[in-house]
Amino acid sequence: MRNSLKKVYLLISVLMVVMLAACGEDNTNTSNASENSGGPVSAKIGVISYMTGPGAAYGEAITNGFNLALDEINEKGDVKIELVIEDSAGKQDQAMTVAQKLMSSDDIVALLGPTLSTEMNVVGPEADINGIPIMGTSTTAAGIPQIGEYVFRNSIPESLAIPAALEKAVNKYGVKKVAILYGNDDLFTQSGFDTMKAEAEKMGLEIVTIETFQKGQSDYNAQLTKIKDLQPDLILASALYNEGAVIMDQARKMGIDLPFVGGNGFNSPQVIEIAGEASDGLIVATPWFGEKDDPKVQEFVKKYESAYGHKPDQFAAQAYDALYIMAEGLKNAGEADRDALRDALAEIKDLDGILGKFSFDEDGDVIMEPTVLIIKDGAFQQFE
Amino acid sequence: MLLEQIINGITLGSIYAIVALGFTLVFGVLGIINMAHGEIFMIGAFIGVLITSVFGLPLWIAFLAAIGVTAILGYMLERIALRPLRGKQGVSHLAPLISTIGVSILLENLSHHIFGAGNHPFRHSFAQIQFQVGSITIYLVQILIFAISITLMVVLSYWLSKTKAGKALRATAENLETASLLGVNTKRTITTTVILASALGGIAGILVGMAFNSVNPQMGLSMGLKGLAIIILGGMGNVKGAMAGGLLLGLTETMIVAYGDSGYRDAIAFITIIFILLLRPQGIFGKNTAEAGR
Amino acid sequence: MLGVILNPYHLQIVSFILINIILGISIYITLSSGQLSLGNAGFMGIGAYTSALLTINFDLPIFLGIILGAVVAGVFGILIGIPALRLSGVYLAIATLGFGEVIRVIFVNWESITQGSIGLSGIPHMGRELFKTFSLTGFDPDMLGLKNNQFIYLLVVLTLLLVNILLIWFFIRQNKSRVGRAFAAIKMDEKAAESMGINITYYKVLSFTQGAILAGFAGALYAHVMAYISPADFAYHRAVDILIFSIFGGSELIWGAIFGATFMTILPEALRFISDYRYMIYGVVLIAMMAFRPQGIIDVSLLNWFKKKLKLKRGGSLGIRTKKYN
Amino acid sequence: MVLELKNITKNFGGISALTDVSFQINEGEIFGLIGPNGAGKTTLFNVITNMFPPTSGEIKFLGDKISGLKPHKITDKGICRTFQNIRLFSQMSVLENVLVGSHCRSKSGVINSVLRTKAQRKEETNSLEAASELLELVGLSMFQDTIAENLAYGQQRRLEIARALASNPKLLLLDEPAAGMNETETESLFDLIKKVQKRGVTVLLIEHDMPFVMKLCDRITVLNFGKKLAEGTPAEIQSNQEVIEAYLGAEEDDEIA
Repeated sequence: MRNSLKKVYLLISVLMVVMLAACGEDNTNTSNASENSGGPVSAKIGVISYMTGPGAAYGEAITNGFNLALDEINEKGDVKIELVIEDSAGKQDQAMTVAQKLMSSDDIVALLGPTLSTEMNVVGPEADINGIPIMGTSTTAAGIPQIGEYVFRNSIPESLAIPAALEKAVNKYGVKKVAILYGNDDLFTQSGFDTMKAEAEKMGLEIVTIETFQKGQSDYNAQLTKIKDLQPDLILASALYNEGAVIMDQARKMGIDLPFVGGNGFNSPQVIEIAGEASDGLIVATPWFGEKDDPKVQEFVKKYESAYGHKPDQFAAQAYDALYIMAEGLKNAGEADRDALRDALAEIKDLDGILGKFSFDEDGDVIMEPTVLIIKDGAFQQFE
Repeated sequence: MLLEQIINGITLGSIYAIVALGFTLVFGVLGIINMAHGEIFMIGAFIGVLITSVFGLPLWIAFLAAIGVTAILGYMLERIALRPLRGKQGVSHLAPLISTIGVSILLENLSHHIFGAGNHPFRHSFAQIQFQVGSITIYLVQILIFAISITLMVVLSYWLSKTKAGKALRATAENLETASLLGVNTKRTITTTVILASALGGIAGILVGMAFNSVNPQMGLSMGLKGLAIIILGGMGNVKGAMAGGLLLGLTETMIVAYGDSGYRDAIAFITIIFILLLRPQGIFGKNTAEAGR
Repeated sequence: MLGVILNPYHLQIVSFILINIILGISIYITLSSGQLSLGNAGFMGIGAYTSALLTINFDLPIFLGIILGAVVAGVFGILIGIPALRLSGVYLAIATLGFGEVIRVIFVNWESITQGSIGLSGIPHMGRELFKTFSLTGFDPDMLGLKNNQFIYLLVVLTLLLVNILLIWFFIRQNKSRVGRAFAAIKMDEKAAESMGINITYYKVLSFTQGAILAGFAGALYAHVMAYISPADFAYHRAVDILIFSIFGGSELIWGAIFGATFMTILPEALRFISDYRYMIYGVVLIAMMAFRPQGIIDVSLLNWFKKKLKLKRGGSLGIRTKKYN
Repeated sequence: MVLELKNITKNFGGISALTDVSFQINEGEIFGLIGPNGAGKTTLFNVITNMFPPTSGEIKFLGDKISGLKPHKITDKGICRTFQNIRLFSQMSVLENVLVGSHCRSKSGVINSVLRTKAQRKEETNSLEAASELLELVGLSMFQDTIAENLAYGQQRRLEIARALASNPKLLLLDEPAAGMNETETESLFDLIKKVQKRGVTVLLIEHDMPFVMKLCDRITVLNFGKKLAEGTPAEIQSNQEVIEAYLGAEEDDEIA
């Protein structure tokens, strides 16, 4: 019985070969060059990044961070890493396509990226089912590491950042009433909003109103007028910095001088660039603070600036740390094997990086204490 | 709050109206829906940013430059995307629609490349001038926007009905062949129309930049779709209808936010499109003709 | 050997091509009766969400979910198609564009059901489910020298290929029949068609609904291939993508839509280095096509030229009817 | 009696295109409708086929009231027309045009068409045979695969007649079938219409070519300014003083149009 079934499958397979011969092309490298015992572990890691299109700036910062870390790690020589970088253009289907391309290559032991949480939602389950560790360095939406046991991230989720910022702001200003404003047609801001709302409710704050806006909108006056009229003590804004900066500008023009608390997407030096003085009073929590009095951080900033001509942002810093985490995992695993690497990654505890001490929790999510910052006099400063 | 929201609504509505005037002009004369109008508007806004923020030149130069550049774009649009299709055998009436969609995609992505995806601030001291009336802050820009939109409407109506060029335009709108038989230079008239409409888009762009301090490549799409909704609301090719429709949509959107759910703000325009087209194809202000909507 | 040839990356692209072909046909079939619908992204979304929600919440088998997704999209097609009869040309295009956007806004705002812009994740994956079924029979892809993900994507591609062949067969036969002639007659001259006894109401709604069903069907397939959908997947840009398939490939013949979808899916992959300019190229393509070849790359005369060549090769014994030109 | 028009009036806005027009057409007749330009002849065709519903009045076809029926239903009942400014399906082949004409005489839908059921195949064969026969009749057999718009003008007019005949009408409406034809073409058209009459089809035609009309028609109605001016045999019409005046009067200001 079993035997005849096998014959049938064989027949089918031959038919398939004929049918699909046209679209097939050999680029899977089956030789296991990576497993040379003795010397340091050497491995290939695939990177999926958002490098063309409207969010290309994110992908650029991320790959810069990787490349900087790569040189240092290979110089140190504990492990040898090679990066294979692919562009996803910020689109789910393209992220999926390049993920397939990378995963089907046997000597790639792990994936870094993709950039957006929407992309991770598609790529994550696929990586998990194929048993290849994948680590997001910028995916902050809820539920990412819960996709599967092969899915990790080192970017701090909104569920860590927002409560930290909100708590400090509430304590400092004695906030009782808050208004929430968020972009409801974007995964990033929507997910930030969910955290904000839950957190505000948990802290017993009165939410006077919840307002939304959409991509491409330039007029926020209607929402802001409504908020102004309801007289909250604080505005929680889950917005990307592009829209967020404009919102702050229009709010200040209207005479709203309340502090704003934003999520990860709002946290960018660009806010100051776009909104100028109006950005004063924005409070965000971030794992990354470039002014930190830590030789490691300052060295990274200096190196990054000399290599790329501008200061690193959190995306570059997170990517930089992520590759170090991968290197540590590879070193501990002792071989370039996907399963061994996964197990080694899950074990990582208190690894020192430029973002601080780093550990994974049981889901593969990050455990870390973020720094809370406020914009004052046109610059980010530590918020006390 | 109501008063403040009404001011917000009128400001937004006035901008919508100017955008819609451009749409309605092209439709009225050519019977074409210019899907690229929103993007021409966006380019106008970027020119404003470039002149004032980057080069630090005065506002009136920005206005002139925006009008100039968008007018040139309008000319190119007519030459490249519209004229080749006119009078060609076997070209469906959908061709200009598709071709202008092409222009809109091209312009949006081109400005992505040139200016980047981010928001560009429109910083100008003129935008800061404000008056305090009781608890309400009114910006000079808001008054200016309203005044400009009304002026443009009046001037356009007058120009269309009283001047020779305007009459030529209307004759062309009635019937291309007859107009050219009667000695109207239809080619020139059509080009003038597209240029004029594009320049209107440029003016609207710079006003949005001033009023909302936000200019980005994506703004054209949403504004274009709104403009479309307005001319359908106000009756295709109807100048006063475009004005009224613009103000109506601006006020409705603001009121939806003020007293309803801001999540459905954008849907208003699209629901309007569907309902008006299905129930009253000639628009709320349009005349009832047998062929309306056909 | 099979394991070397079947690269999941290529299989993935092929499966996108196959889904896009269905989308291309969906706009072609509506156009074949002279109606331009820009709302097919909306119908696609309806199909995708219907099937995804049914399979997630009620554990419906995938194939049933996909069929119901297409059916629900079809019902919306009728609901929109009937009143839309009063509109023609650009008015119809705009109304359907508005419809697509309204659908998207509803997906964004109806959070209790659709999760808003967070999107629906954990949609059963067509390939993985099929794989499970195969595993039950005691089959191991290793027997063919395949890895699991290769086999999963192979199953997806084969399923989609089968579906595509069936659909193309269906519409080619329909086109060559009384129904197809009625569509074509309406497209060329609505008044004359009516005078020849064609019930234009019925046939216009029929072709509009067929387009909606196909778009919904493609959407449902998309949901089960990606295993994740969000409202942004069904926005204006998707509508433009679908339009390009048909306009570029050729809107007169079903082969045009098929060629357009295939070409326009492979192009950005083949030219990854210019993917930054992808949409700019799309824009230029639309303008240039309208100006120089409004009927698209593949048209009747090109097809006939091919057929003639083929006929010559085979000694002209095939009874293919060619159209003469005077 | 095939067609009966009772007090047909049609207003466009405030302008009256047809006022109180009544006449009857008997079975097997060739009935002419003449009148100066703008007299409302084509409007009357549009009213009969209900492209424009009449403002008032009643139309009976074979004793049944047909006003208010959709145009395609009227074709189904057995009235089919041609157009003054030829409206062929220009991108279709000649044969396909005639096949479209037989649409309402066949009924296979999507399912039957796709599955090519026995009934559908039989229907297709019948339609094809009928179409070939009609092309034979109008003399276009050798052009059956030609794209319609590539036909010569006179051929296009004849194709329109074949297309209309494919719907198996009892009443055929011809709108200026001889317009733009040369003498030989007009002659063969004359024979064609006579043949059509022999098939038992009643013909109502609009025509400006007076000798043609007078020779061909059994009876004639004259319209002027939307009103019926006269009715009778060709001989009666030719000697009718009112008709002569109307034509002479119209001739002058009609020159440009």
